[in-house]
Amino acid sequence: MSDVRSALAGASFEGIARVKEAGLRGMISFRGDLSASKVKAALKAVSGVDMPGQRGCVVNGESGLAWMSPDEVLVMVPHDEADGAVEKLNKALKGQHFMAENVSDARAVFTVSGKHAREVIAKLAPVDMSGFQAGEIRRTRIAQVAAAFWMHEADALTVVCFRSGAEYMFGTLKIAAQTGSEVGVY
Amino acid sequence: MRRYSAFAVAREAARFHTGWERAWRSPQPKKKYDVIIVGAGGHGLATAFYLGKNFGITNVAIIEKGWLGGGNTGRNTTIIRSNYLQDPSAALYEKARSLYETMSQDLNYNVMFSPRGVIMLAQTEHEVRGYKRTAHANMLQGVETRFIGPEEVKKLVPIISLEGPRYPVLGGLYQARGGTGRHDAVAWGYARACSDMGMDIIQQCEVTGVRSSGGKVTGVDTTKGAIDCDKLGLVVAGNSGALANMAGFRLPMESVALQALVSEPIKPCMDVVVMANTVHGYMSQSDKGEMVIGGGTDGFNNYTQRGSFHHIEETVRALVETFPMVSRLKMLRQWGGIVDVTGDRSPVIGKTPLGNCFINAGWGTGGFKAIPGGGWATAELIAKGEPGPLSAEFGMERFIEGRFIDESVAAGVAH
Amino acid sequence: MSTRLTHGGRRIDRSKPVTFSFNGKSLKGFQGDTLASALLANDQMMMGRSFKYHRPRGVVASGAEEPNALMNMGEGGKFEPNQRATTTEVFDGLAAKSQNHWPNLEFDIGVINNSFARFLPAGFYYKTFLFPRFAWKHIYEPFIRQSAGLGQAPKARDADTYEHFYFFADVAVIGGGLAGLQAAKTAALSGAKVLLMEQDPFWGGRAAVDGGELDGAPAAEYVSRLVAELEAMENVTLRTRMMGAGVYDHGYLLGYERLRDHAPELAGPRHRLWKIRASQIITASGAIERPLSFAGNDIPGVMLAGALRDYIADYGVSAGDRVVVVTNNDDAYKTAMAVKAAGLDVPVILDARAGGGGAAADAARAAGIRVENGKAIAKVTGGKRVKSVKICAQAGEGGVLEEIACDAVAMSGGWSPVVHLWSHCGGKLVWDEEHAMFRPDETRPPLGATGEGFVIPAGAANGVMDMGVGLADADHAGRKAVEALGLTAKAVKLPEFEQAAEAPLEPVWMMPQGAGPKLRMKAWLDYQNDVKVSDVQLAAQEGYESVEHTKRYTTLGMATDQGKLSNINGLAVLSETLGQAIPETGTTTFRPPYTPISIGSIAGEARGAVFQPLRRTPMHDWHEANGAYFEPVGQWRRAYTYQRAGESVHEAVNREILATRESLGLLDASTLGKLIVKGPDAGKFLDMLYTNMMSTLKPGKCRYGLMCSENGFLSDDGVVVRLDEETFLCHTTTGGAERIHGHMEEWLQTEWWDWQVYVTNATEQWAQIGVVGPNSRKVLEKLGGVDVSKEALGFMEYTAGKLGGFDARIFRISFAGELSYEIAVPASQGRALWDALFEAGAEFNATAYGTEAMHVMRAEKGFIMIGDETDGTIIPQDLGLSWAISKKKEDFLGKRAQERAFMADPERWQLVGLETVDGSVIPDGAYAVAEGKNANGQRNVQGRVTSTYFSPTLGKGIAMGLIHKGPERMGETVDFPGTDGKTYTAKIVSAVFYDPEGEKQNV
Amino acid sequence: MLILECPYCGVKGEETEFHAGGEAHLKRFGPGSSDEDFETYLFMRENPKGVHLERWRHANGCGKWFHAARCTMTLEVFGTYSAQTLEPPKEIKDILTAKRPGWSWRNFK
Repeated sequence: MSDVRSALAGASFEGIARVKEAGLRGMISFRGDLSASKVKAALKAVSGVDMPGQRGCVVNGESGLAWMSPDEVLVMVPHDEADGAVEKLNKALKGQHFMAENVSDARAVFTVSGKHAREVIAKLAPVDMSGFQAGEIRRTRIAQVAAAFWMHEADALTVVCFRSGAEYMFGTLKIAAQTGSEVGVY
Repeated sequence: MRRYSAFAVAREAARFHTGWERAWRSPQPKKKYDVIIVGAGGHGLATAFYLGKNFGITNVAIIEKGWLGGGNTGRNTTIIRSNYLQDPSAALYEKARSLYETMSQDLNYNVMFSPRGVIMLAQTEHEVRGYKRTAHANMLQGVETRFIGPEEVKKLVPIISLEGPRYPVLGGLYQARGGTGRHDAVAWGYARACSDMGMDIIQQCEVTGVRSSGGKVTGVDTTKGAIDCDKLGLVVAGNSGALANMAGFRLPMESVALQALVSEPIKPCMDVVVMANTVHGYMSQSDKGEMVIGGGTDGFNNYTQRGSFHHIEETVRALVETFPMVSRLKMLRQWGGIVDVTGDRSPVIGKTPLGNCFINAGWGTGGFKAIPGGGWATAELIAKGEPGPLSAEFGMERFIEGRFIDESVAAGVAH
Repeated sequence: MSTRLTHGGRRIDRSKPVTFSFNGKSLKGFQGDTLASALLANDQMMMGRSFKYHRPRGVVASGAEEPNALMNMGEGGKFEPNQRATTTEVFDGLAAKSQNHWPNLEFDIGVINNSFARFLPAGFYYKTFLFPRFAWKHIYEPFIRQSAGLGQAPKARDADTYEHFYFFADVAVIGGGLAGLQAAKTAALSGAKVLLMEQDPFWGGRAAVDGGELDGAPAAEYVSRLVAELEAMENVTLRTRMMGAGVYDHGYLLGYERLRDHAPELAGPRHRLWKIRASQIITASGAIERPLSFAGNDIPGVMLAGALRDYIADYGVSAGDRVVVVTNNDDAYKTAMAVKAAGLDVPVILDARAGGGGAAADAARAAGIRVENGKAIAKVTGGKRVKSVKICAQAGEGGVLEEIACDAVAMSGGWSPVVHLWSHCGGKLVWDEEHAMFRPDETRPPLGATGEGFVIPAGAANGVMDMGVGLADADHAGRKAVEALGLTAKAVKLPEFEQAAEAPLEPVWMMPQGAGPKLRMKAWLDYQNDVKVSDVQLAAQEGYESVEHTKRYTTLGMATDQGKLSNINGLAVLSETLGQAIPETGTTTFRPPYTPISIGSIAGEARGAVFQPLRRTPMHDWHEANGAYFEPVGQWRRAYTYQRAGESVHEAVNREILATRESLGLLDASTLGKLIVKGPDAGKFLDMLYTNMMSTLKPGKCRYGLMCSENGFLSDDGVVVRLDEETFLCHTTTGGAERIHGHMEEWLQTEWWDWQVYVTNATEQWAQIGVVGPNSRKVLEKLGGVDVSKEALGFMEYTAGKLGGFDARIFRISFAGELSYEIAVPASQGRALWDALFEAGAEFNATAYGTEAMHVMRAEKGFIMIGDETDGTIIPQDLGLSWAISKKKEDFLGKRAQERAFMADPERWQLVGLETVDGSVIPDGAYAVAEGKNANGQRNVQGRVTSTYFSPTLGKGIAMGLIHKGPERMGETVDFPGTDGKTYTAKIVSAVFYDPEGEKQNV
Repeated sequence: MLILECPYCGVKGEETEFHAGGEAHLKRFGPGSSDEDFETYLFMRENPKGVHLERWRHANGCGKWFHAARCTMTLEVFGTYSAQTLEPPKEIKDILTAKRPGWSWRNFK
């Protein structure tokens, strides 16, 4: 498919931190028995990583797994491989009760980076960012919309929200990152 | 009762106001009364007042665990309007509004009813249709309202922003004879009049039990002893559930916190009351100059009279968007009250499983504006033992029959 | 006169002069000045007018408790009324104007109220203005409103930005005085994560002014050492210019940080509202001095003793050359000494205590100051400035013994702990007889999430007034906090401190004790609201006995200072009048915020474009670029219609309808909810959720379904598609997607948790486009790739495939009554498909249509619309939808409810079509009248219109409505009176106005 | 502003992450039930001053519904527990008994 578009075509902003729309990511919402070995194996096969524990998040480049709830995990793969991955899962788990839905295009992804990145998030999300570490995914709200985020490297966070809210998310992140708004606690 | 007037004030001034008598007596309870009203808030006092005025029943005690008018009557945002959609509500609230018109004179106490006008903003096409429907209903109900366009809204409320980037103002439902009143004065005025009729207002007296036999109430136990009565009226917003438990029945209600706030006082800048329901906030300016601001209720059962701050935040956001200038004002004070909310968010005025026990409750966020009407209807109910036309539809049996009085029409905007 | 001293002023930097203006007059101050100190330095003692009587008022305090010196500050988008001069730092270009007077501060018409003060006692307005009735609204109230109010209303849109910040701490300490610093140190050394906030720009609170020596160093120096220590600690966060605004349940604390008020030229947010969660909160918020109630205690020049010495010590400003000190405690002697030390005169210290003061008094006498015990002020003379004080015996009724000329009076009635933050969340108080003050009752603290206390008072805020003991108390608070966290508190060495012995305070609530009415009418309790001793006594006399009644009747404590100076004095007077002890009277409720906080900071970032989330479909940009007139639908904005140049909204809608009916219309239907329901029990589950039978739906087929709430009312509708044996796709309304998804999860998780069903909200995965009209098939065939012929894809069927290279799901469904398809493609492809359809559809005059055209077309077909035909009180049976209610099913959500008496009532209004006899359009929301009136005098009605439009297809008005026994009354006419005065007579007809046989959609 | 701990994802979040869902442990009455039972099920609500059992959803989080035991007078949260149960588990009852001796809620004690 030629003309595929992410919500904001990679828009970015530079303030006390760098805010950038990260473009399309392959994302699959998987519901099922996360403790079943068959399920673990199938998910590893498509994501290349082991099943994370509660609120765990293992990301390796464009692929990875993020624990979303006791019966839901977010599977990440390159965008154009998402449908294929769903088919693989359907094949591998045929006969089991589970659900694998490609939700790649229902999402918008941002990165917030720089030494004040934590502060930018802490202005919008009711989360203690002082202790927040790589390897954890936090589902919460950012300003007035549901969102999830994790650290993909030191001082750099990946933020995921619904695609329709991309412009709102970008707008609030820009305000939180505005020049002269350093808090100076992280 | 010594009448109040400018002349009386002048006369008293001459002797440094040493001659003013008590506004109401503070008697000890008698052994027995024809009627006991539990709750000396607006509705309780109004009920007692109309029992006396309309039915000549004056052997009445109004029992209050705290101070009269100290509950929601003194905690609300004092809005008075009757532009309701459903017939039963429109009748009740319009009765109340019309009684407010003459209340200062009827009570010889200035309750400062200020018919400055109330506008409910329409900010979606759906709301426009909804309010036009209300305007048509009101016309047939004898309630004076009309749907006005954005230009007229702006003329009435110069500080409003019509072109919010999110919810442009498309018009509004305007009730010119709606407005505000001085909430404390309503309770004090009724109390003074009741006391003057010989009724006993017993403050600092908590009901600890309801005594009954053979399905009838015989009296109440209180922290000031047992008091007998022929009829009992429960009018205790925020505590209805507890009282009902004592009387041995349940109510289709939950108690939640409702919050409000005021800004610092400023010179007059807004003459009408504006309610913006799409964004959940309403605002008026008190005679002292404060912007009086209210919003929605908290989501969970709560008796603390403290709400959660994010509701204040939501309300404030809505008003900053609707009236950008308030952003430069400061919040002086925030507070909360406890309101009883029913299954259809309309009040209950009706009988209870106990033959001679009656209840007035479940006003949710709409209690103050209804005080005289609620009192009028409840007095009729208690005096006759049967609901009159005003309260006929407000009995609890409606929840069994599935006959609701739903003012929140619009199950959710949809296309 | 008040003036700048040649030396002193630890806060000001004399090398950095600043220029500011007051009432247009250009004045000079120094960096570090507050507006109040700078005005005093310029001999501007009078700073405002009171609320009720418009009396001239000067500054009384030096901090947050100031009731009088309130200013209109700034210009345009940065204007703000009621700014406290005592907490406003001066900066170059600051522009302040005094308030509540006309035409000007010096000469004010409103002061006329003052001459009539005697006729305007507490609550006078409840007793007057009763006649004539109309006059209240038209004459009295406007006058009262004009003379009331304080600052001007802002006009321009706020030019500043604001933000929030979520912060989590083990221990939050409010107040950066000595006690707060010490408590923070103790907690931090024991390993707790500590946040310490101070509302002032400076640390140390009163210590630096009143301090003496700690560990042999001046208090100020000790403070800087302490601050340095804390700054060096990893686990400590220090913030100045940040006020603890409110304490809320579960350790929620609001910190109000003023970032730019003192430096408006810098970039960045003006205020930051900290939303803090703290396991333990230490309130080290200090104490506030109480005025004394004597006649004329509000005349400019009468100040709190502590404030007067603050101005000398902190700003090198003297309030007057001759300062009379009047007190009931030893603390005020410090002021006398400070005045003396500044080289100014203290003609007399009036100590109301018969026994007088202790060591402090001796020191004063030794310094050559005249000290009079048992003496009081009978009256202060002067108008806009203190001229003299008349002295009398405190024990007497005010017989004047002597008059002493002076230009300032320093008064002290003792100190009250700042218990506000302790009390916000339910902390209780005890009355401390010895010090005549309410202090926190540590046995009854506010309770947190765990049911344990979470607020600990420290130092003066805990009623511990002397510094040495205060430090120990602060250390104790710090230890208590860390122990509550389960840490072990480390021992901290406290500094050596020499505490001077003080003689006990003697409460003085009225001065002189026997003052008569004349004097009481001139003795102010609440300066800003003009409440006097006589007013409180009148309230008590009239039966307004509860402190809440008195407050509301007199407005005591309801001003912008919320009674910081007046509450204790007021309720003491009330208690005396009622002849009861002060604790019996109790206090009014303390509510947040501690001092007023900007409404802008509460709104935070949520204004303008990001006031609320605005959801956008992949085609939203196109809509904006093509003249869309939007309407909000939930959080979305959908195109209501697309206006072309010169077109009215109405014309645009008609054009879109005709183009669609004649050839080809395109609708952005992406906002429709799309829920995937999968699992062995999916069919059974949907049978419970929908009134229809869904389990029998064959894969590849579509079925229109209705959902009801458990209370029986119609809540949503949409087309359900069975994608495969185990998987359903449920379309919901635009507003319904999240609601219905939540509804499904709720039932699955809380009622039928053993059923094997998973639900995912795939709404935004798919961009969905309605391809509608006689040429819809042609345009899809042009794109190619999928066979959409009648044979291959019949009405209410579904297929998937590569449509013109797009990964498409194709549903052959129709909401407009034409041949039509809905095409869903991944959102990332949505815009491309939209463009491709216009390109391919050009030859068919492909026309984008909006929600209004959709509405009209569905109404022409008699299809209901959730939110129009339904309003939360409607059941499917009302809408002639019984065909969609399965009779075979034993149960579904809403079934039992619909069996209730009122819902099964045959008298319920039923849906029909309505056609005006003259072709006109029935107004929105009109009711059909019936004969007579009901018991409440309301006109009887027999129905109402639910949807009403002009149909361009039929060239006349059409409508749907609910009419009493409607379906049985076909052909009858009913009357709809409009608010426009006209009556619309309409015939009851079938609701299907267009293509009743359904031939057009089934080709 | 409450803090609640979601028993499913272990997050201790502030109230704004959650959605209050009203009275817990409702027994559904469907077709065939009496008018009184049905009315009670839909409208007659526990509204105690003190211990209350209620439902919450971690709406801005893992999306799961759960139960909370809370005091309506002090807002103390005694504990949260699974939504997939017909009555509070023993450990919750024990906490309630320890903290509010003699507590009762509907038919639970």
